[in-house]
Amino acid sequence: MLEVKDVVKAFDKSLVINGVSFSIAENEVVALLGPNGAGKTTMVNLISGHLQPTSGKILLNGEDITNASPYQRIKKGIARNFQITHLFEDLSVLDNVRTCVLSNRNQLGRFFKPASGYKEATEEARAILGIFNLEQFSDQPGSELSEGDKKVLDTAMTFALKPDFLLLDEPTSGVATADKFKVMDTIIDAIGKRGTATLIIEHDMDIVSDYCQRVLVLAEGTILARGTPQEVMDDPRAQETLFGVSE
Amino acid sequence: MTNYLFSSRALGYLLALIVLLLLPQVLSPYHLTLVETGLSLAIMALGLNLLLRYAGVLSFGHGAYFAAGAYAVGLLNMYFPDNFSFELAMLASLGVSALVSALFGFVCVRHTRIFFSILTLALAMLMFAILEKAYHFTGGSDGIRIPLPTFFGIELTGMRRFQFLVGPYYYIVVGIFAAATLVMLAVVNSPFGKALQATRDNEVRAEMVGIRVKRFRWYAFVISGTFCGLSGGVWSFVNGHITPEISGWVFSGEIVYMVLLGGFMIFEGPIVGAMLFTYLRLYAVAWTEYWMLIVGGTLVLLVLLLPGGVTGGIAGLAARLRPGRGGGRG
Amino acid sequence: MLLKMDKVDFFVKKTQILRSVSLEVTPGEIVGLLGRNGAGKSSIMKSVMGLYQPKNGSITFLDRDVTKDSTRSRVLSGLAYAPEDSRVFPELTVAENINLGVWVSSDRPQGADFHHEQGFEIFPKLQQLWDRKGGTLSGGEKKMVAVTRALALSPKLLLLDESFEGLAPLVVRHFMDAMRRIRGMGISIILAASNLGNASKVVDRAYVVERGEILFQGTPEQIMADEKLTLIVGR
Amino acid sequence: MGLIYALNGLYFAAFLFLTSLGLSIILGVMGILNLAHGSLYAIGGFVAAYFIGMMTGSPAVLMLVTAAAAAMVLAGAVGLVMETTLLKPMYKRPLEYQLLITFGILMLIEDLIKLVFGGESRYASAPFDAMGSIEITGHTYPVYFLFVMGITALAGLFIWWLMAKTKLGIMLRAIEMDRDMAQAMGIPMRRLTVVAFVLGAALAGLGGALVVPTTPAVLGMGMDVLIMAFIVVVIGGLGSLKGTLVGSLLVGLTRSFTVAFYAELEMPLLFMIAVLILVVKPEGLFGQK
Amino acid sequence: MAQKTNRRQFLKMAGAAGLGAGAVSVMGTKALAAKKSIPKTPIKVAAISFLSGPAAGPFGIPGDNAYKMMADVYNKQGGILGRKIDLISLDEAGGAKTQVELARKLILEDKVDVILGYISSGDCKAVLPLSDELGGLMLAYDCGTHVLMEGKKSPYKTPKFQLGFRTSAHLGQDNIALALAIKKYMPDVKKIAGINQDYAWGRDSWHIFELAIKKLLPQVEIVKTLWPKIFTTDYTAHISALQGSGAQIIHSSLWGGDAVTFIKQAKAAGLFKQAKMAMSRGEPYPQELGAEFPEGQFLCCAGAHYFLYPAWDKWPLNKWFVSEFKKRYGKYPTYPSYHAYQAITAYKTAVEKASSLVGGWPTMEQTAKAMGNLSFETPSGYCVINKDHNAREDCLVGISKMTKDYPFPILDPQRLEVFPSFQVNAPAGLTTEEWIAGWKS
Repeated sequence: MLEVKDVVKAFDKSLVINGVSFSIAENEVVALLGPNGAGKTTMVNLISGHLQPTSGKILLNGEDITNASPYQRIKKGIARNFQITHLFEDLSVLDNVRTCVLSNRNQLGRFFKPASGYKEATEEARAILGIFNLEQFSDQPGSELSEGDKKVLDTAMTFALKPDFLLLDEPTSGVATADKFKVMDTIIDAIGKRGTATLIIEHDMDIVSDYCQRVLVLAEGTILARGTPQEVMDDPRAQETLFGVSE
Repeated sequence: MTNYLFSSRALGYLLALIVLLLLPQVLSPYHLTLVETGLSLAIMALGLNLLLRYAGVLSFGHGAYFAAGAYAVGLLNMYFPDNFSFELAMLASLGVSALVSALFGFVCVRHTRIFFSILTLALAMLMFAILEKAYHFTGGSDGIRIPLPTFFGIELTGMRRFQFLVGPYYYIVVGIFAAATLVMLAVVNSPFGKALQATRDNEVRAEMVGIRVKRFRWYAFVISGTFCGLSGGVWSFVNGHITPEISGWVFSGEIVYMVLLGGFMIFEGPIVGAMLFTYLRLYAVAWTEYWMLIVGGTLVLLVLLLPGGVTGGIAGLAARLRPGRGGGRG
Repeated sequence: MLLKMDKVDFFVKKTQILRSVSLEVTPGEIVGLLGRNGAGKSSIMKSVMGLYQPKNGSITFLDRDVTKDSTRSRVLSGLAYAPEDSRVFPELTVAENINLGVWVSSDRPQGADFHHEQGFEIFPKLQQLWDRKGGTLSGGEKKMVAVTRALALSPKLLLLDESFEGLAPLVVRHFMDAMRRIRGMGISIILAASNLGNASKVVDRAYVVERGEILFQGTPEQIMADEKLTLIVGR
Repeated sequence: MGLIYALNGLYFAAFLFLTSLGLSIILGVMGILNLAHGSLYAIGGFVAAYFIGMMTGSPAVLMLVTAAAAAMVLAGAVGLVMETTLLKPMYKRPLEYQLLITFGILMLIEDLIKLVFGGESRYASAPFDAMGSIEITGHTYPVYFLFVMGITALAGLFIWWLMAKTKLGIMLRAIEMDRDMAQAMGIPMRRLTVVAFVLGAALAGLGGALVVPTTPAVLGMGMDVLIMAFIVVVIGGLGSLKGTLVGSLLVGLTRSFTVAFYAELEMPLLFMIAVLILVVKPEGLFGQK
Repeated sequence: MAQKTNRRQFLKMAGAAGLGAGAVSVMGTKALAAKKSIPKTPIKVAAISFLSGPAAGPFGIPGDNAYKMMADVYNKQGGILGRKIDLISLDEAGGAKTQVELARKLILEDKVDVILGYISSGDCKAVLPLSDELGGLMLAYDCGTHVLMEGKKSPYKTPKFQLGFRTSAHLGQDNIALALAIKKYMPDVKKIAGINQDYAWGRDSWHIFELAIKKLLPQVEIVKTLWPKIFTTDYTAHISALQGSGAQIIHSSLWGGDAVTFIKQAKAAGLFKQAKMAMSRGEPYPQELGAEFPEGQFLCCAGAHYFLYPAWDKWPLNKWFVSEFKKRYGKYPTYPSYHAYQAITAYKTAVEKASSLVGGWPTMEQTAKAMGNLSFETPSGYCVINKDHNAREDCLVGISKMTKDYPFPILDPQRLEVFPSFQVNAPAGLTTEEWIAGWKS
């Protein structure tokens, strides 16, 4: 589904990403781990198109999207969220999702019929809210949800773009510890229903080991280790990078 | 939704329209002209609010597009007096203001916050300078007289201007106003309107869900400017004479004043504001030479004490009286 | 007790950032605040400084409730803060940046008692940088200025946010020395860090923060002994 | 003649610099575009005209110093009242409220001036006349213009010294650069904000005071100056002192030479420069985003 | 004591003037007049001038002051046909937009008997058509645009407005009179420049002056035309440009603060060493500038409105007006004050004339009819309102000269040029431009 081939990214003279390759298949949930400053955010921006790689290629469904703009990539099926929730806070929960559905259907530039008049889009949006257990909040403004529900809505919006590839940046950051599994259950369930290829940036090993099939460990711009969560946890090099002393 | 047309808002609108249509039976012709002025300015206030409330940017130079619409009518009359029909005049004001706002807007929407406000203000001043400077072409500061037009071939020669204003033209203004309000209501509730609000709420996210933020803001700017142009065109007949002052920054500031006076958080707020401002301003000038103390003082008090404007204040009051239910949403 | 935070909740709009955070600092202590990026360390520090207004809970400094005090009055009573990104004023020289602290603290009843020499003692390199504009400094140099600028406020408690982050190992050692010297001047420190590694060498005690909650408090050794905690803050 | 054109341009630049300096400081430190700035300038003009009128017969410099001092004190006092009562609640409010309240204050001050001073124009040209003219390369040139340029240079130097060298100025610049950090440092924000506003208002007053010997104080005199000051600040960069200086010189010299060689373009050219700069570099020549 | 006598004299005279105006058939209508009753309620007169903004000081307030003074004087005299004048002073603020709304309110809601007003040409153009539209009597008192009452092409239909009048002459006469004066005193002039504000007033003034001077003195070369923005405070650049042009005469329609500022700065820069000003409405400024005002400049008076003309011994009404005004307001009246006098007196005279014809209180239309061809005395001589509803006046151009009697230069009594109205005003039905074009130079 998504393929990253020998991607290098340099800022001025410093190499932030230094020859990274990986691929993620349909229905796969992969975690990207790494200490602060390892280049995770840069990697995400390279995939979403907010940065252009210095060299290397990025393919989606076999198509080269290395030089596509973020907008084109969205239209081709890459969706992402952010570590900090970004909602349309003054719009209703339904409108948050419906806007994304309409965007996916290329119907956002329509001026006259009310958004509620787009029956199919509305039904689709309601269905997505159903999948994410948010239907009871449909008419509330986004700002009035709890943190956990906001995170879920955030993911639901990304999901509504019907992506082939989903980038989730810390989907549970800011969620109370007690709620994090509930939030992840909802998200992973929903993803499972569509079979989207997913890359999750995460540091919470509980989440990684419970929800991700594979793990990539990024350190100083290269992939240091890869494998199942258990394999990576047992890899001493990965252990040192992730949990060890940096001196 | 199916009940969209039968919602309480639709009922309210129907009621308001009936009241407007019955006003000539109860109101003196003079007040009718003021209502007419208020209604035509309300179209502009709605236009400004599309940017302020729904796109989240403040234009301090919307007089430029109002003037574009009004001057389209004026110049049409000046240079093609034989073809001076109302329908052509309206088309001209829509077209010219759309063109001007598309041009100015293209520059403005690349910026937000104070930069946006300053840029719009500077462009309005440029428009003013052009209208006044191009004396040979626009009549300069003396402005242009707007006579009665023909209506789809009907000549109005037998009619005194004032009879026309408080007679047929009143209904035309109400009609155009009602149509404009409905169009704007449709726009803010349309997918485009929602997308616009999405860009206001969170520009980063909006881009991430595939909204072209600048392009959408530009569309909004053009719609907004065209509403102002329509307003200017309709108003030019009410006033009968246009001068470059309507593109100056003071008038542009007054538009913002209207919108805030009515309350910009509620869709209908700007309409109320335009109406109230028309009365406030005129009665202050007619009452005392120190009218600026009244108009300015009202503004200061409004900003300090009633930031939600009149409709916001009423909604807040209503919400307090009915605990447990939120106020209306825009 | 120097500082006591009691059950502090903090919200941004309706999003809860801090959840019932309580912590204490006694005189002469270096206390660690450990947790991942975004765990809430900076929010705790900003709440202590009065830059964030807690919704519930109280903050007591020198046995006085300062929960409602302005940042300025907290600074004058002995709190100082060096933020994560240093925030050195780019158009001011190093001298001016540091003097800001001296000038502010001269508004205290007892006046300012910081001398530039004290700064040079802690960071000798400052002498060379003295007339450079803040904007031209490297990251590490900025951190030095930020710490010294906070010290110039003659504080009793210094809040240092991520003072080690992004520093070369040699410089980190230098900063650790500096911290010990600052403690020697009778100033307590709260040190926020995203991993225990370097911090463990200077802190007496640490709090582990995650998702805006305090998970644990204890000595670095106790934290290292707990596998779950080391997963969060490293070893 | 070229020298004279340049001098004219410099004089206009001095006038612009003086009247936009305060606007620029307030915009920089507070982030508020003060639409009432021109009204503070008008207060300065009327007060100075009043004092000069009272002191008929005194030496020119004494008149000017008294008038300028009185104008600065009064404009500053009005600024003080305005800031502490009306603007203080606005800092946390959205842009539209900030702009509109200064718009409201502008109208209030306009009418207050009329209430206090009456609507008649006030002439105060005694100092201008007393200073006479000198010959420069065969052309007569009024000494008063040179005097204004001198005072403006002094005022500019003073503000530069204040901002660059004094405790007060460095703190103000710290606020301008990074409001949050300045607050975290315990810098007395409230007090300094008031000081900056009063300083800006007093500078507006000084501008008004220095202009009345050349042109009468009339109602509404502030509106036009506001537009000119606005153009300068926009060109130079929001809140940048260097930008204000460069903007003033650019506008002053451009205008002088346009009038000499292609008079029809005098005003449109200035607007065009402003718009062009805004389009290309919306933060102005020296502004920071 | 002396003032009292003056007033008594004046009252007698004003009465005589009223009689004179209505003398057509006083005897015949007297019986009729007695039958129809005249209401006792006061007459509502709205006086609109700039009371805020930069035009308030030079025009609005002197005009408004004269309105107040005359309303007071007429009221003490018994009002108009026994009805007191209830004067409502209003601000000509907010541009044509607000003024149109305000005029509608005054006519339709407040039902004022007459509107005397407007300084700005734009406001006049916008508002005067409302007179016929709404059926309200309107007397434009000061605005100068020559096209207000003229049609686009000659011959045009007169009057343009049945109920709309202008009670002072338009800018055409100022600029034509200036050209005539220049022809008389400097027939050999070669180079003329113009400095006029960059809006309709300045453009129109220059337009007429240029037409007239080229017709009268074909050898003249226009060496520079400058268009400073209105309310400019610094004219140094313009002054240098004028010096560089070598102009001998500089035409200007600058007014108010702009005129004062320009003269002051030009004098200090030595402009008057090489050139003379020809100011189309320069009359008020010697008084404003005092002894600093340069001598030898051509000043036109927007008619023959000057506090020393007609001479007091020959025209006591001017003496009375000037002294009364000076007593009340501490200044000599300037032309806007004379214009205000003309407006309120035109109304009074027309009402009295109409009443004497039809009896009782005349209707608006009857008053308008009476005003359509009215001649009455003013402090400046005779004012005639023509069938095009536009006033005609003689026009005075003087040359400034310092004397020992006043602290400011006056118009040299030896060189007062008064051009009779037929020489400086186009006849009704002919546009000013076409009229000038038809001169045999």
